[in-house]
Amino acid sequence: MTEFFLGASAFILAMVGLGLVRILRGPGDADRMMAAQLLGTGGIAAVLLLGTATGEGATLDVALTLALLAAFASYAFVKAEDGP
Amino acid sequence: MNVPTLFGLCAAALVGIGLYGLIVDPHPLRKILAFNVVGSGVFVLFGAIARRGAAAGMGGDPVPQALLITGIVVAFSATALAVALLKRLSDEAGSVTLSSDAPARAKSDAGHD
Amino acid sequence: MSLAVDLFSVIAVAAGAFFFLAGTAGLLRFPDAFTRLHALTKADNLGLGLVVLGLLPQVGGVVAGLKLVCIWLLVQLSGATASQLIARGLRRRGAPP
Amino acid sequence: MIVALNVGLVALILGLAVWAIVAREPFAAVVGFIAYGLLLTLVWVQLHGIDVALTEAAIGGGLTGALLIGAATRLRGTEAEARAERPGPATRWLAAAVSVAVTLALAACVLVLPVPAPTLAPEVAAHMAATEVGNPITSVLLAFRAMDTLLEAIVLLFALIGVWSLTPDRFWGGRPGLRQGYDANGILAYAARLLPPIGIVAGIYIFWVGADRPGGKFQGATILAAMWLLVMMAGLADAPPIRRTWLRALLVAGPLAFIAVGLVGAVRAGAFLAYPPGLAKPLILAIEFALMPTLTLILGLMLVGTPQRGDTP
Repeated sequence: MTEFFLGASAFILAMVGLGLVRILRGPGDADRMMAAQLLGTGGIAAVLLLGTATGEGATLDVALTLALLAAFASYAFVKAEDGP
Repeated sequence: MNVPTLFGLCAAALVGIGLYGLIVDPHPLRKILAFNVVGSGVFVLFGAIARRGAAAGMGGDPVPQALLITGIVVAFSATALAVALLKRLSDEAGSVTLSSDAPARAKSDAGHD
Repeated sequence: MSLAVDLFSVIAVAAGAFFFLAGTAGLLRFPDAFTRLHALTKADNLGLGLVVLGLLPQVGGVVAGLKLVCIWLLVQLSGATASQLIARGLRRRGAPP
Repeated sequence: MIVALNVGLVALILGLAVWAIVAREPFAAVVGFIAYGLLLTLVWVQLHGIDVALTEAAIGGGLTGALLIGAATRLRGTEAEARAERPGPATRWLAAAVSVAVTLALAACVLVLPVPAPTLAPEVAAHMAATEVGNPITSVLLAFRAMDTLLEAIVLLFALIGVWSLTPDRFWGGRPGLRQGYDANGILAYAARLLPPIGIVAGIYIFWVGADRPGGKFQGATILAAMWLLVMMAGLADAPPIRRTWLRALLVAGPLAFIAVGLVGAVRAGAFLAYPPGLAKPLILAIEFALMPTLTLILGLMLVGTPQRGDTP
């Protein structure tokens, strides 16, 4: 089971890592923000899977922090784009 | 190769990448980014060394890990100060060049403040 | 019993991983920003949701389970608001919906 | 499996670091850097530094991203001018050579690190009981190396004073940042009403468990600061004018309480910041409680930036 969770974590990370090509290609800044947003969600999934695989309960708190602040960069982006 | 060595080598590469950007890129915001890449490289190196010191039932040596927390927070405050300086420079001079012989555009309205 | 639970976890996590694959494929292959945003939200909602569902029986303990659900709900909230804001921003700058 | 995961993680991180350096536009580089910060959180999980991972998740995933995106958007269009100042090929090659040399030297150091690795973990484990705190990191931060933490709090305060010192004279004492528009039915206002109650509970929770499990005041304060910023971004609340006495009092309260406890130690236990036997845990908790509001305010205000208007809203 541990191996499976680690594998799933690696797979999800590889997938959202592939999505980062959007940061490279753009074309718009919004597309780049989307790739970062996807990486955020994938990162949370990877942390959860890793934490369950290693049995380290405190990783849940790491995922909780990431989830709370997941959209923060997007909020700042929209706010900066549209002006005050 | 074990995990601390792998991340230690990754950290060495990060320091090199950041250092190159810090020297070569003239844009101040890019220099701030590059400086943060160097900083995170140093942090990862520190973390790898802390992980090697795992003992007494702890996942890593707690002393370097505690210093890392201090370091990350201080690095953030340095970045915030640098960004504030940069914004002020852009307001004041109308450009963000760090070059000393750059044309001093919009210097005249800088005096009001 | 434990085998059935493990099987459930494997299926749910694998399905979640599939949605991340789909989300990435959409983000890379879809032609414009709005359709890409659509693909992204699928990974946000279903991908993470299924992973959380699969992990629920594995974390051991009600508190940890509640935290997991809480994490999923938070990502739902932030994902939905962020995509809404990005889409509105795109429209305001004249991208065709 | 774990090897594939780690190698993939390292590849992604190195790729994003290169992208943050070579990308043409500052904004694209900044988004790459935000993704990079997120992945660093995974590195800390893999290196078994959960406390560090929490700090990175809160600072790297939240505050730094918002700070840099704001700066990149503001400085849009300055890239062409900077590009003209790009150094010639000779400097670039020299810089590359220096960077490669530094990398190789560090890599050599990593490969010849002493075995067995030197560690202070047994020392910490042996003396942790005296601090009555269950989390080794907290006992290092607030007992064995308390001086570092005190100085850190003071450095943060100085950085905030540095940000404020950039205020134009006519705005001195005014409100930091720009007035944010408020749209009662907007999505951002909706998020800013729904998220902070949850975030405040989570921030206090992470602060509270810090005594015995991963967590602590820095991580908790960062989350609280982020929630405060969200409320300000949505226009639901405005930043306080920096001339306010209560604000300034709260900003110095944490470090002053820390110094006061240190002086108590100097009198009662024979050394600055030494804790009298039996009083370690209450004193540590007192310092953490006093530092929490100070850190929240400093981290939040540092991000809002320099005052740009008078103190009328």
